[in-house]
Amino acid sequence: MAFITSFIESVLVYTTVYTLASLGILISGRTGIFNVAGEGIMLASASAGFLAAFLSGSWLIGFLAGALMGAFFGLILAFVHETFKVNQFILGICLVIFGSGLSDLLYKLVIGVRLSAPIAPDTLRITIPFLSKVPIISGFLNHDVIVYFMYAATFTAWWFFYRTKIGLETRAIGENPKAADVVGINVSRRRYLATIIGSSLIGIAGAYLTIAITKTYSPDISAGRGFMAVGIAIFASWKPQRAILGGFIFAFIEVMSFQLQIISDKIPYQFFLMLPFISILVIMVVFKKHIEFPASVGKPYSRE
Amino acid sequence: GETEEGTDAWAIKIAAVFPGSIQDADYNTIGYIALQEAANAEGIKSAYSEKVAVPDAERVLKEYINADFSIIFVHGAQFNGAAAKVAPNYPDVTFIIEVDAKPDTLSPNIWYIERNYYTGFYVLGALASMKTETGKIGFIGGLELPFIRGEVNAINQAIKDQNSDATLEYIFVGDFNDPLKARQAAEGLMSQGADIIISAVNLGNFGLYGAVKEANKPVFLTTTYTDKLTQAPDNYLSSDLFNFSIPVKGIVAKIIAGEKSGFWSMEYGEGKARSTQFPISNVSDSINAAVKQIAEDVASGKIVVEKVLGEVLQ
Amino acid sequence: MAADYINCKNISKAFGVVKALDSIDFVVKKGEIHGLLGENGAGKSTLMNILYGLYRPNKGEIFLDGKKTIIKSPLDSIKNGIGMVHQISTLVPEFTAVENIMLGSEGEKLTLHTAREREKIKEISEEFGLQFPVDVKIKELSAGIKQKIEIVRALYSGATLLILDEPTTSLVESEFQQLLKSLKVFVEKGVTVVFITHKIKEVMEACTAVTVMRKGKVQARVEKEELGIEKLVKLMFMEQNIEVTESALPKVNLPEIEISKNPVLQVKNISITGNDTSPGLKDISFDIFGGEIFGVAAVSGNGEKNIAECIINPSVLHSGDILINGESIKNNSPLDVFAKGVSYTPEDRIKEGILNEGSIKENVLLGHQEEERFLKKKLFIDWNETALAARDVIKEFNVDTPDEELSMRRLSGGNIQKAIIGRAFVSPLKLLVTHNPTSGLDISTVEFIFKKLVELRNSGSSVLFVNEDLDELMIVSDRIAVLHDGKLKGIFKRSEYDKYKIGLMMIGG
Amino acid sequence: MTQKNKAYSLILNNLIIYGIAIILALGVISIFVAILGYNVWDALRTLLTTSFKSSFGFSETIKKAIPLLFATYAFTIPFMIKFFNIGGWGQMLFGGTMTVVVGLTLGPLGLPAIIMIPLLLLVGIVSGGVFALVAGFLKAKYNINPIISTIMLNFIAYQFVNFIATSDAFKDPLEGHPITQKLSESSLMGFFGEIPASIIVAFIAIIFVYLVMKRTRLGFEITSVGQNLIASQTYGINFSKTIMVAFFIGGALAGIGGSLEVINIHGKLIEGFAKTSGAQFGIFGVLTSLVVAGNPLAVPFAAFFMSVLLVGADSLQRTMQVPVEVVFLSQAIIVMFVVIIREKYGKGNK
Ligand SMILES: Nc1ncnc2c1ncn2[C@@H]1O[C@H](COP(=O)(O)OP(=O)(O)OP(=O)(O)O)[C@@H](O)[C@H]1O
Ligand SMILES: Nc1ncnc2c1ncn2[C@@H]1O[C@H](COP(=O)(O)OP(=O)(O)OP(=O)(O)O)[C@@H](O)[C@H]1O
Ligand SMILES: [Mg+2]
Ligand SMILES: [Mg+2]
Repeated sequence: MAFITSFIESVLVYTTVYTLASLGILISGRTGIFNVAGEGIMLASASAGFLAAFLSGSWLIGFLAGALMGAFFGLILAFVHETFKVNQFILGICLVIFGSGLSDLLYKLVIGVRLSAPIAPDTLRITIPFLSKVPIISGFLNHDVIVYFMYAATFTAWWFFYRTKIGLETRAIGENPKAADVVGINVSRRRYLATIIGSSLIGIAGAYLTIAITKTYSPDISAGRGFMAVGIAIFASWKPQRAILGGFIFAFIEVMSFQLQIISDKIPYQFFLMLPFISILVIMVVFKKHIEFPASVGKPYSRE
Repeated sequence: GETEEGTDAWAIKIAAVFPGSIQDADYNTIGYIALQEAANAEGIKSAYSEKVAVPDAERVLKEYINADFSIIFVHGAQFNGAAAKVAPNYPDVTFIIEVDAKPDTLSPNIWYIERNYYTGFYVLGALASMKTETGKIGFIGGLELPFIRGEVNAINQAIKDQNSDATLEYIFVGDFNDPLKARQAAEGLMSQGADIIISAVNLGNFGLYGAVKEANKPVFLTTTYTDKLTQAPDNYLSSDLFNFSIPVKGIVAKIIAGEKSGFWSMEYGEGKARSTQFPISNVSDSINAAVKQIAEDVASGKIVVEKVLGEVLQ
Repeated sequence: MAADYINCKNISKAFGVVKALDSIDFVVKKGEIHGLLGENGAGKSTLMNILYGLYRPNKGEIFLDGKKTIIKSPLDSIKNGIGMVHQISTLVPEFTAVENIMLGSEGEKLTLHTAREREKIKEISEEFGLQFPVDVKIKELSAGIKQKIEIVRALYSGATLLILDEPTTSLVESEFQQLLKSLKVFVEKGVTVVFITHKIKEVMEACTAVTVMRKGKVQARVEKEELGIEKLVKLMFMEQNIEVTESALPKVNLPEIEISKNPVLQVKNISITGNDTSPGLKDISFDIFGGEIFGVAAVSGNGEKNIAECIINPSVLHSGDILINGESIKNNSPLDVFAKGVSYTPEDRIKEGILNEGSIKENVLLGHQEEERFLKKKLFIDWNETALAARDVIKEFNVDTPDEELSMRRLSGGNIQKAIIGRAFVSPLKLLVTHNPTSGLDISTVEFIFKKLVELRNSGSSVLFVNEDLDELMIVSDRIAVLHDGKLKGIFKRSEYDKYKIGLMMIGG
Repeated sequence: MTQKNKAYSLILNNLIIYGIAIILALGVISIFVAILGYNVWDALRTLLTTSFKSSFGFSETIKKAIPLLFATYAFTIPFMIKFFNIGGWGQMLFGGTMTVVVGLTLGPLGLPAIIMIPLLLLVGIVSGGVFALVAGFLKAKYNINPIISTIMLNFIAYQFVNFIATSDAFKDPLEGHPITQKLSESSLMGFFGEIPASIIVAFIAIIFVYLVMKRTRLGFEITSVGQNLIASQTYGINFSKTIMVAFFIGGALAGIGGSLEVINIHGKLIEGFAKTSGAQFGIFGVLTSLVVAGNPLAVPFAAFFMSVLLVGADSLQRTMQVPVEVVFLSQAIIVMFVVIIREKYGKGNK
């Protein structure tokens, strides 16, 4: 029991990273903006968030800085796309490269070369009376505040998209921007908002890497997880409730593959490291009927 | 600028090539410090390239050669192929490279630094077998490379020499620099009962601190290259320290004196190029003293640590 | 006389070098059902889109109810009581009718009162006589129903001026009659209507005033009492001489010719499984002979699409057999079928017919890519030969383009259709399968297409002419088969044509 | 206007567009470099002229341009059917790795170069192609978006490289990095002076891609499916076949790229071999392809230009000790300006 509880506890940490990042991607995707810059945003925010937290001594300021950095990237993406109708994909890849450069440069300018890494302040931990003691359940409820933020963000996104009119309208943009436009919805403004809000969630995921998980910055810390998040958003059919599921499944398999590596002696360890990626493909094959794309994702919209 | 450098072509200049970021507070940082110290000691000009990809190494080396750098410190064994390929064509340039075993023949313009990872890990292995309460020691490596195998074998030898019942579980995360994967691996080891983690990853270490701190029972860890006490003061034991300044400074002096080739084995012992960090944190005085004794015995040759790089012995 | 409700003054609009509107003055009076006529590309949609705020004019002013009004976006026009049903559906296919209609209106945004809205929508649709299923996803509904939903959406947001841009393109006669009734209700309830169509007959029946546009200019405004078919056609196509029938369609001469003894196409007891949008086909048999145009009449969504498609792609057959010149094509791929002298022009010319970004040349090759004539050493395409074929098509079919390198999307709808039909004639043709080839085209283009079909028939080949418009079918078909709910209800010879009887059969009567 | 005139005006238009974009981008980079306190003039000169100042700089540019060309094609060809192959990197890794596996396995047979080299290239083609085919197949059969499948396949390929490079059968036992033993002499391609012989293969590939995409029925079918899937199917083009072939060709080209890196540049498998300037060739390939809007004819030029930038940017770091990160920022900025200006003022090709 204790083993399962601590296993879940560990899985939830990575779930948080994947879920927040893929939520960020799917929120803008719901308005038709395919944000593939996740990797770059996570890196830049990991750096900016850490630096802010370290310099201010406040985890909260750190996460805010991460979110702001994300918002900045979202703003660039939305602005260049909406103004010049430049292909979203190419912008995303540019921003990946931009972010990976910016992250190290910021750190280099602020911290420089040191023999021991600076450390971020501790993040607020929240335990819930009683529930955080119950085996298994406590694996979900014995975490830092960002894990709870991730629950809240997922729920809010679901509520927003499926229980509010503005959410319905936002989904309409993703399916058919013209349909939204002709009923008087400001497509461009919604796309800006969604991209900026989404990107700041990705930014928080990036800051989570440094402020909460490693407590310090190291180059290339996201190591491709921003691209994984794109995969999870697709896997989730761009639905918040499935993004958290996808994040959890992927983190689960990732954590489990290390357990399996310890247990097994015969199989080369590289195959355990491949396991999460193979599993996602297999899961997608099995559930192929349930994978959908908002029709306008990736496409520019202009009236004339 | 590049062109201005043509005017002082006779001055000796040293360049270094680093695989990662010099701010990693780890392997690349100590390489960078070695470069600076060597250049300062001899009063020569220095330059470096960081984050050099393997396919770019040959080009970077040649560019430094074309810019009249006469000493090139190649920090990272992945570049040795490039250095070996370039070296014969530029007999006037001397290369400093890092290896884990002495090659059969020495190239006339290459200095070889032998890194000897295994000796230090013997001491860490002894420390771990004294400190563990669960009898389970975890080892986290990036990839299964010869020097990593040497480390695992040395730890196992130390456990045996201590007549300990402890067992060593080792795990590879596929990447020396991915903190999240290292953390997941540590969590895996801890859930199997490990209470000591011997880390042989680089940036991956940053994932370990959180893992041990958040463990629900006390877990301790050791690291490599630099002192990392501040990262996890309550869980940190010691580190297998490297001081590349000693060999690089020494070799650069010899090169300037005209010795263009040679083999430099990084010696183990207090104040030497390779050493164990003392005092060990979070252990009793008796363990501290016992481990210190072992370290001295290794340094003096009283304890012979076997160097087995080819495979992990069972 | 009623006051000017809309008054557009001196409106101009250019898209790049294309001058779509050139100093337009356009007036609609309160309570009118105002027809807007004009050939393809005359600028009708552009003008309406400006009124609706989707496009910004380069020049000109708009007065609503006598007040100068600036309309920057659809939001402005909706606020001013303008509603528009667009030429191309603007519903979200993944949403239900209720969800689509709810979108956009003012007020609370952080709640979703689906149940409340549903009731309101039902009320409005009853009031105006426009019923439809409210909780089915749009993508599962037919074009006619989507139309109704779009109209109700406009009314729901309080439109007092309703612009309908070619609403009848995919409606059959009976549906048009229904729409006509609704239009009358609208006017009674104080809604003014602008009605765009290519069918002059509909204008004659429905409209109380008509504006004719031509090449970006207003040709004339014609009041109800002066309306006449010949007059309208004349206004639309000044220098052309188009003869029209009393149902306001182009006149065609169908000479008596001898039809072949052996059937070109034999359809034997075929069945196709249905789906959301189609009932499929149930045990259908008929023969078509050389020298005849065989019409298929059906209300959209009764299996007519399957009839056209299964000949090109027989792999969809569930049972039965299809023979071309006596040979079974049951296991053939589309290219095999084409190789037997069959050609096809699909229902939706943009979605199914063309490579939008491709040149005319590339589009002409499509479907012929396996023919020896266009290949060198089986592997390479002979682009010179393709260019020759494309130039032939451009010449023969009057495609309005500088050359064959122009990309297809630059052509107007009518010219795209001409190119598609031209492509079907590139290689010797025994059977042309064509589905709604005239949809949305102006009379002059329709006349042209009819002539081509008749030429083909007169040369001894056959045409399978699947069409929604019964009037058109009756003009050019030698026989008409009626399809309802996937079943063949009857086949009429020319001498037996009876519009009422066939129409009734089409709706299952 | 005649055809020829049209072509000229198009080229002129493109030259002006790319010219303006690059000048603007250099302006932004200058501001950046100046803020960081470096000499702007030196930096710009280094960035743009390193490739042309010495035969060494030029050959290094070619050495980068070749793998980049193949990585770019790997993206470009599936992109013609409007699918994103993010897996160029993985396909390169897989192609290169399989080349080494076969090369080392057959090494002891002592086959002559005339057999070995074509054989190893074939291995690269087939293995890269098959690896990409997985994504094409998953799309055709299970409708799995290639973006997600190729991302996953990249991670898988990366582990596969490590597996081979550290496996007992192939590893170099003395290396402190995942590196295999050397391939036999007869498996290696030579150099013309400093220019790698793989340039011949690159030229063949350029001609091959041109012929296939512009002259063959297959190319026509691939473009058609990209322009309108439904119309293509209506007129007899088989979607499943086309997408699988397109992915296979893309992957095969990436595979050759990987193969050439191994048999012409490194002579063995080295972990990290398909990277440059800190990023994978795959990412740069995507970027390069999108810069020319997926036009296969423009790819060689774009790949060359990108390599000039990469080489120049690398030497910025070396000669002026400008942080390497500035290089990334510069690349992103240049590309962004190019696409913005092109989108705004480009004529398109028809
Ligand atoms: N139009 C709607 N109005 C109100 N609630 C809705 C509506 N559509 C969906 N929901 C609710 O929103 C949530 C998401 O619904 P949806 O069907 O899109 O996702 P899902 O159930 O995860 O997908 P799947 O059924 O394919 O697994 C569900 O709780 C559903 O009940
Ligand atoms: N978005 C656009 N971009 C460029 N040109 C356009 C655009 N919309 C319309 N045009 C051009 O403007 C002219 C008028 O087009 P419009 O759609 O208004 O004609 P229409 O009278 O509605 O024709 P139809 O009867 O075929 O619907 C045509 O030449 C058309 O090609
Ligand atoms: Mg559902
Ligand atoms: Mg129109």
